[in-house]
Amino acid sequence: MQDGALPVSLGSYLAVAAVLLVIGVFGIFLNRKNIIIILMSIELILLAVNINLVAFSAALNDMAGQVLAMFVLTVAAAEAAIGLAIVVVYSRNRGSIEVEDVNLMKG
Amino acid sequence: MMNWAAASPEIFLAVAGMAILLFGVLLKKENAALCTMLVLGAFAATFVMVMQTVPQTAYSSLFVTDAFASYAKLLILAGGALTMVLSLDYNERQGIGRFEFPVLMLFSTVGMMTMASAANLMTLYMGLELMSLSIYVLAAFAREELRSAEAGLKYFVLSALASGLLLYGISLTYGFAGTMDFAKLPDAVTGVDGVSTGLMVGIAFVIAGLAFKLSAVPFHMWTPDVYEGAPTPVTAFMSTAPKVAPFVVLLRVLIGPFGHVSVQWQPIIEVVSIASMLLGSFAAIGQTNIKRLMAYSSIGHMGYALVGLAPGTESGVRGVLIYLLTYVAMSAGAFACVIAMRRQGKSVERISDLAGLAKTDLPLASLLTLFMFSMAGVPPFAGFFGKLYVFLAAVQSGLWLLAIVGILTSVVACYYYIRIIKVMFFDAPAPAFDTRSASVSFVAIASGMFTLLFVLALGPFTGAAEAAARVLFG
Amino acid sequence: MISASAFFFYLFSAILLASAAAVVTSRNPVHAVLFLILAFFNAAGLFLLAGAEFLAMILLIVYVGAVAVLFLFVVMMLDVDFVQLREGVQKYAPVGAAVGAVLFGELWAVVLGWQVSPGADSLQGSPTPANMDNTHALGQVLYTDYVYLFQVSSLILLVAMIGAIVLTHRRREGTRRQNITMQQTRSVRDTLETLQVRMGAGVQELGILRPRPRAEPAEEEPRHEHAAGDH
Amino acid sequence: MLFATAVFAPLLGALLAGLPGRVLGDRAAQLIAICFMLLASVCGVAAWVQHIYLGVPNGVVPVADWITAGDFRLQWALQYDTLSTTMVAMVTCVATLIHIYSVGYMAHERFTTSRFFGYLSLFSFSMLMLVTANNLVQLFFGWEGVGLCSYLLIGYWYDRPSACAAAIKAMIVNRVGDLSFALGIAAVFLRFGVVDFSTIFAAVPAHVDDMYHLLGTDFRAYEVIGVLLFIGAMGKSAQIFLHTWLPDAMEGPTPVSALIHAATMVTAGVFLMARMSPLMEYAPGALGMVTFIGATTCLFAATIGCVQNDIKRVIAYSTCSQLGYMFLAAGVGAYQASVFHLITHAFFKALLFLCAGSVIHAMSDEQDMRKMGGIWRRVPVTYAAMWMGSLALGGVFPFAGYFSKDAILNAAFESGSGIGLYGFACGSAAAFLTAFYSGRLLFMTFHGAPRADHHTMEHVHESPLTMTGPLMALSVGAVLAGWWFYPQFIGSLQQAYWQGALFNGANNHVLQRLEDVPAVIALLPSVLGLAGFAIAVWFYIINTALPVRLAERFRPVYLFLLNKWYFDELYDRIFVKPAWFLARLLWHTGDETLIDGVPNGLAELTVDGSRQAVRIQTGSIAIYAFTMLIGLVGLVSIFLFNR
Amino acid sequence: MPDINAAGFPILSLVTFLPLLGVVILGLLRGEEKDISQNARWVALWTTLLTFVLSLVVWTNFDPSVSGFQFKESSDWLPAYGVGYRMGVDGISALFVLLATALTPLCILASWDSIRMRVREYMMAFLILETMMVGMFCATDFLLFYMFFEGVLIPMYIIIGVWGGPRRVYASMKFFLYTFAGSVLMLLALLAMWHRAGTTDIAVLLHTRFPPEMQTWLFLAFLASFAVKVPMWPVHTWLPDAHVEAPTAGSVILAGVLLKMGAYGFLRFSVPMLPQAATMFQPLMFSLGVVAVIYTSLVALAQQDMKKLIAYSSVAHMGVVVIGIFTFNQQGIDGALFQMLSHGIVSAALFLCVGVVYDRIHTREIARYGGLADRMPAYALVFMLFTMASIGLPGTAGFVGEFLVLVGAFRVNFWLALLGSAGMVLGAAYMLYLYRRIIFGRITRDDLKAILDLSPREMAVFAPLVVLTLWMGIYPGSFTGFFDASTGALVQGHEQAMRAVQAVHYAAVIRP
Repeated sequence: MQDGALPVSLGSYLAVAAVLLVIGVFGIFLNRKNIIIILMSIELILLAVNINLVAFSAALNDMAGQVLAMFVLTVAAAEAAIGLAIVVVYSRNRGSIEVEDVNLMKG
Repeated sequence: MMNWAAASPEIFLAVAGMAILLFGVLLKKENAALCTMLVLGAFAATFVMVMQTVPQTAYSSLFVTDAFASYAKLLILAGGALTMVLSLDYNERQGIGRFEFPVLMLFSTVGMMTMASAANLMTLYMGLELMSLSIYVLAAFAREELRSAEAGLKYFVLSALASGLLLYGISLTYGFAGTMDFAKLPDAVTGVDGVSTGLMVGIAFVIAGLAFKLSAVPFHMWTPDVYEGAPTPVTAFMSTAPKVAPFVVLLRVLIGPFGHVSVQWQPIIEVVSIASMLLGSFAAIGQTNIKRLMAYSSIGHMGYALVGLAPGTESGVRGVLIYLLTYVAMSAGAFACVIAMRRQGKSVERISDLAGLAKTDLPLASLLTLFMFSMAGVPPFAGFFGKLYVFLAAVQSGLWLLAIVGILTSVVACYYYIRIIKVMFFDAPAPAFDTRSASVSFVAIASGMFTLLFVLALGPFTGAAEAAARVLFG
Repeated sequence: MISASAFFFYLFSAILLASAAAVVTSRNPVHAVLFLILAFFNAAGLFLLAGAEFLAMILLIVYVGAVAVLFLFVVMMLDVDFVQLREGVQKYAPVGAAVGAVLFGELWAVVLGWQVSPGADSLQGSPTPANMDNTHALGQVLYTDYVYLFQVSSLILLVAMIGAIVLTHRRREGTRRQNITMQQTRSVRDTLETLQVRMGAGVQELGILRPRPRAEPAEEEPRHEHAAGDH
Repeated sequence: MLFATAVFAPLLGALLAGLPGRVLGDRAAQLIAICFMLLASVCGVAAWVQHIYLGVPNGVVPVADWITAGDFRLQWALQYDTLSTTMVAMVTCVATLIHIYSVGYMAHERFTTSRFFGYLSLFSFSMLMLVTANNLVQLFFGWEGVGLCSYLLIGYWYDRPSACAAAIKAMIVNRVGDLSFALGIAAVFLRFGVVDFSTIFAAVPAHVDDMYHLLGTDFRAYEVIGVLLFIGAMGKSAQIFLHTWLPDAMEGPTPVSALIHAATMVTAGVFLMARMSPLMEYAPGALGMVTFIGATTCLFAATIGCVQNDIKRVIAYSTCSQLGYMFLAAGVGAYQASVFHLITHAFFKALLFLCAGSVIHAMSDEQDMRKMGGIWRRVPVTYAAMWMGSLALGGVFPFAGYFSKDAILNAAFESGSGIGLYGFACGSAAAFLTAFYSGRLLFMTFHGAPRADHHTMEHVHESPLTMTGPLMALSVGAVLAGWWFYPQFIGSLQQAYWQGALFNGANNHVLQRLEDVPAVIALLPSVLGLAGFAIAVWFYIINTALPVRLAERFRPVYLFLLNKWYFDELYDRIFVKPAWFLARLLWHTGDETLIDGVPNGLAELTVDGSRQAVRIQTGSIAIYAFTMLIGLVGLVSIFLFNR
Repeated sequence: MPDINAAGFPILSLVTFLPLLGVVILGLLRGEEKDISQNARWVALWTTLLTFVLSLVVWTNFDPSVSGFQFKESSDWLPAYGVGYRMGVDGISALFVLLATALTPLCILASWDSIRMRVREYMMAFLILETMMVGMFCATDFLLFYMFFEGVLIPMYIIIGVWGGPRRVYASMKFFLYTFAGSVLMLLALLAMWHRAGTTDIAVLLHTRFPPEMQTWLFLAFLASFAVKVPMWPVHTWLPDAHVEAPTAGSVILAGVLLKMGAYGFLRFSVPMLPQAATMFQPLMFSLGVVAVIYTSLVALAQQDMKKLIAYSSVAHMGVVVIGIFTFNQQGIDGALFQMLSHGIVSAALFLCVGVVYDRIHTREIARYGGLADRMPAYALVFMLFTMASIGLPGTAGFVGEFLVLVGAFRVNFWLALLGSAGMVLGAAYMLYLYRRIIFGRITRDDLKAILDLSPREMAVFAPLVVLTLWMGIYPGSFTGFFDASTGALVQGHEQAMRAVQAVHYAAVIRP
């Protein structure tokens, strides 16, 4: 199997993406500071996906991956916008965006 | 030549949505109710259009309209419409009556319909995102309220994580198969000896992403908090159509492209299903907030519906489709009753607020009783038949464990359902609720009639579900 | 000896991962945003290496230009007090690390043993056209085969727009605005009151100086009740 | 027709007198009941005469279908043969007399007596159904019917706790026997497939060697059936072990005692043995048991009778004892003698009870003999009647009891078996004791110095004619019945008389040998009777201090007898108390704690589980995300392991 | 195509659903609260009476010589799945239909004055209950049966919970959850049988042979459901609680009809459809039956509450029924059926008797009563009759069933018969003790001294029960004849099945 236009093996790309994904995931649940960092972690996850998609697209000689990556970018932007809007609303109400404070409802 | 006609209901709905948005913006006055009515009209028109669609594949096989998709879309539209009606009065009284609300619901519905018609993982993803993004906003719609904002935040963060996981799964699948087209995936899947690890992990991630939307255990954690915090019509909305769409997509994906590896994913579905049934029945018992209770209840219901998916048989899919149908009706009705819980201008949502409702408002109490019995699976109400069909499918495939756990948990769940009935009928009355509006009554009664009389129309509905299910099995 | 492109791959990757790690660990959110931007740049580099020029550019323009800046805006706007850091909740960290390690291990196994379905070559939906640059090729499928999804993505952006406005847009209290309709429909009766004044009576006894009941000003937005729930 | 009228007239009387009694009033109800009883007795006697003297043959009077269940079919039908007609005639006559007597006896009641007369008539009807049944189940119907009526009549004075207790005791002890009886019927059905007498009896010889497996051994089926039926009979006829209800039953009004203990209910067991004689004849083991129990009861009850102080209890124990004689006779195969004694006993025992009632009536409802005495002049008719009854009971020639008791003792002697001789010994001893306590009763009641208080003594008077009339009528029976019926029942005419209604096995020649007994044996009852009377005279007329001294000298024996061999206490210990203990234990520990504990505990467990289930729902986004991640890892792991 | 039945019209559906019409009418009532209540009573009474009269058509047109289902109706429901709306009665079920329709008007009458609160809803609940009960006995489709079987819970739950006594909440929850838990397992059995046979038509299922291991499981599932309903020891404790807390009429229906559903289920499903398993579990069923008889009789003896006592006696009587059913011979089964019918009448009447005094004094504590015979002779008489019927006095309804069961049991085993009939003695003990404490004795309390005897309305309630009790005791042929053919067929079918099994077994033994 050929790795298309990739400069290194497909596996390397995937490995980078996997590490990035794990970092992003860690960022979400180990973060105790503020919510915006969590939003950034989500961006990292989506970036990992995009790296995957681009790598596969190149490896498979198929445009679909890149198309999807583009849509993902679009969606990520939209998500960031809405996410930040929600954070703003929340901070207006709560006066804080600390992660540990987001626990009004439980049980 | 591009075949636009295939997506005409979606296109129509989206265009209508934008038109209504424009209308709302330009018309300066308080016009939420008017916009809502317009959106409902658009739904009705779309409903008719969906009924008239012919089975076809369009947009370079990204999009398919078949009986399965139509069934799901009709259900989605119905669920969306019912909850939309619920928002009419509630938003007004709660001071969040803004025209963006119905429009967002509309776009969310477009997303769901897209999911229902997805013939490609990309379509699935885009539909899912359109649906979710609208719901994030809706959940935080009562922006002055901390709980609503918190609900929006939680839902957003976790949902975004789930989308990320789903997307990662899609990318792995794509990387393995070279395609995201449902029609072509089976060729890739069957082409290898054994099953590729990458594909397996991909499927697992996809299932996880969709299970989040279904609020199936262990991806359910957001559900109670978000259900509680979001404005009640949004909660109602979340518990109806946005459960249907991911579910039908899950059915389509697992039965269609990954039908050949059903042996692989079956244990996952079983585990998720059992865990959901257990949690849904046990966790709800200690709840005091009715919206939280409904959240756990819907977790449990998704568990039951998954029982029908586990066997991966036509009979199972039919069962799921019927289950979803009855679930939407019961859920909409139950939330209509919750919305009617309003005392001295304030919305109340503790179970104890229902005390003695049978004395102060017998019709409402009767309707809620009906929904509770139905959810508990007591015949002859609609909920019973949903369970009947999925358990039948499980039994037919010899999945006794699922059937037994399902049966036993439904007894446990029954406890908290009839506890609500007990509160309404046997306890000393609390002060009466405010007069409820006609719209809420309408939804409650319509759902009630459906739940009550479903038994009479069992044949036609089963037929429709069967026709829809048959599509997936070619 | 590795090729230049491979060298850049490793370089970009290393910086990418390092800055990603910095994003999630930095105490100062502003730093985090800046690290995020760095990560995006390097990811764009990786895209370039893989031949996805258009995506790389988009990533820079959209992400760095818009999204990251948006983050920065919000961080600044909310004026987060970032010094304070609560401890004590890190008890989940070991478990988290363990679970993360398992996940990572699994992914690693997948990645290392990666295989592509033998039929994958024949299954491509839109094979990369030869002799065509990346942007061109992307455009060619994006507006034909994927037009439906393209439209859906536009809807997504629309929703994001509506959402952001709905959630954050608010009219400031205390700012007065002209309401022309109100001014024009205002009638004499709303403003003037004619009274029969008894001879010799003081204004106080007549009660003329009582404060006038103010007509509800129409321009005022109806107050929202904080009503939901019982908390 | 006559026969059916005789049976059903009392039912009609019961319904008409009992149900609308309050509306009708006392007199009317009494009149109705008595009229119907008279009608019944006339018809009953007429039917008997028809059968015996006019030669109307045996037959069955069908009434209606009853139960059908698969091959189990039976009818309401009346058996028309010597045994049933004799019994009907006796029952109707005695019952009529008691009805009449009751008018006087119950004259001073607090309530209307319509209820009482309704019960009496209903009782008569039940007894008639019992004796005329043509199948075992119908017999059981009558059997239970008399049980019910005895319950109602014993508890007639329902505001007395002792009466209520006695009524319940009677019913329950009887039920123990009934249970066995019902099992016996089931066993009969299992063996023969039918329960009506004629078919059973026809089929008896065919199944002689059938076995029934029980308790790990094979028994002959007839023995099992016989024993089961006999246990039923024991209950109804108050034989030892199931006799405890009888003395307590004296709580009822005296006419009731007469009806229950004399003529009817208690003899049902004897009747059952006689009725089943064709089957019993093939169950020698069961017959041995009958003999043994009968003989034992006979002596046992007599010993107790000697020391009791309540006038009615003395008579009650004597009844017990006399029933023992009857079973003794049945046990040795002399069914005819058994029935003969049944009939004579009916007359003299009814007489004795009615006399006792008359005395009680005279003594202002005093029943303790120690508070009587010296009244014989004031109540001459009663006194005379009591003498006749006592002599008959004591078996003194030529009173009725002599003939029948003599026959029984002879039969026991002649049976030739060891158990028969045991019976003879017990019977002889009992005959002596019988005479003794009869005399004791007479002398304590009527003779000596008055021991009642002045006030009571002033009111002592002879009873009205409605009471003394029946006394006189019964006296005639007590004197003449034995002499009159002797030839027909057991003497030379017996085969012509019974016309096959009673069955003696091919080897059973007991009746033929009755005349062959040595003269010593034949005279024994009279001798013993006279001796008993003599000692009674000595104890209670001549040397009245002697009994007291004896009682003190042999105090344990005296107490043992006075306390009725401690049967009540024993049963209380081994049945009643444990049952109550068990009842409470099962209720509180069994039901409330253990059985209810499981669902309640499960409910608690569920609620606990619920609390545990939501503990992870802390509201923290991090935890939620973490859970999702664990879930994801789990799913992936499942996939990988499942591959 | 709908079958033409003997009545010429769909009589069973009519009888089943006529009460629902009454519910609709009740729902339409308008006016003052007081008028609504009064009208509701009359509407309910007339509806139930009409239903009863209609059900008499079933009685008169029934052909007792035929063993199969009669008055069959069927129409498509889910034709592709072998599920249909199928109604029909045979000898086993026909009388229960009548029992249900006969008891309901009596319940309405019995609640005439005692229910003052929310009369309309009460009547609605009762009418719905009637539909469910009748439907359950008429259904010849398993799914339909199950729906009615479960549906009964709903109105009963409400009746106990709303109009019940002080501990009504506990009792109603216990009632619901206990029975629901039992019956969902039957749902599993239903699914399994449906899957196996491809239909839920009971007539077909009756002739479907299920493999032995499957039978075992199915039997256990059925047992879980029916044992709770019967109720059998040790799952009986919901019954005393439910009875004590339920309003009088609720207890009447509970004892009169609901308890029969479990035993009916045994007769309809467990025995004929699962002959091998039924035979295998015979000893277990006997043991439980015997334990029920002795255990609950003893417990009844110690009760301080009238209704609880009678409730426990019901458990004991139903123990006899279970023994009878599992004797697999015609006497036993006929006896069980008869016992069910008679218990339906007698225990219903006993609960009504309790209701009479409860309405007057408002307590069920036995110790509060005594000496009622003085003031209430008619009541005492009626109570006596039913007491005697309850302890199985010949000539009353109670005897025939108990005796036939005894005969049937004796054919199986001596000890079974002996222990199973221990109720004859123990039953007499607790019932007479109860009677003594309530009716006999001296009146001491002032409120009792002023107590009134039966009113004409109460007489009207009791009269039919008295007549039935005596009728069933004196001329039981008119009832046994009704179901004799059906039980005969049932027994024969069972014997054939067991013979076939044995033949196979012997063949298997001989071959190697």
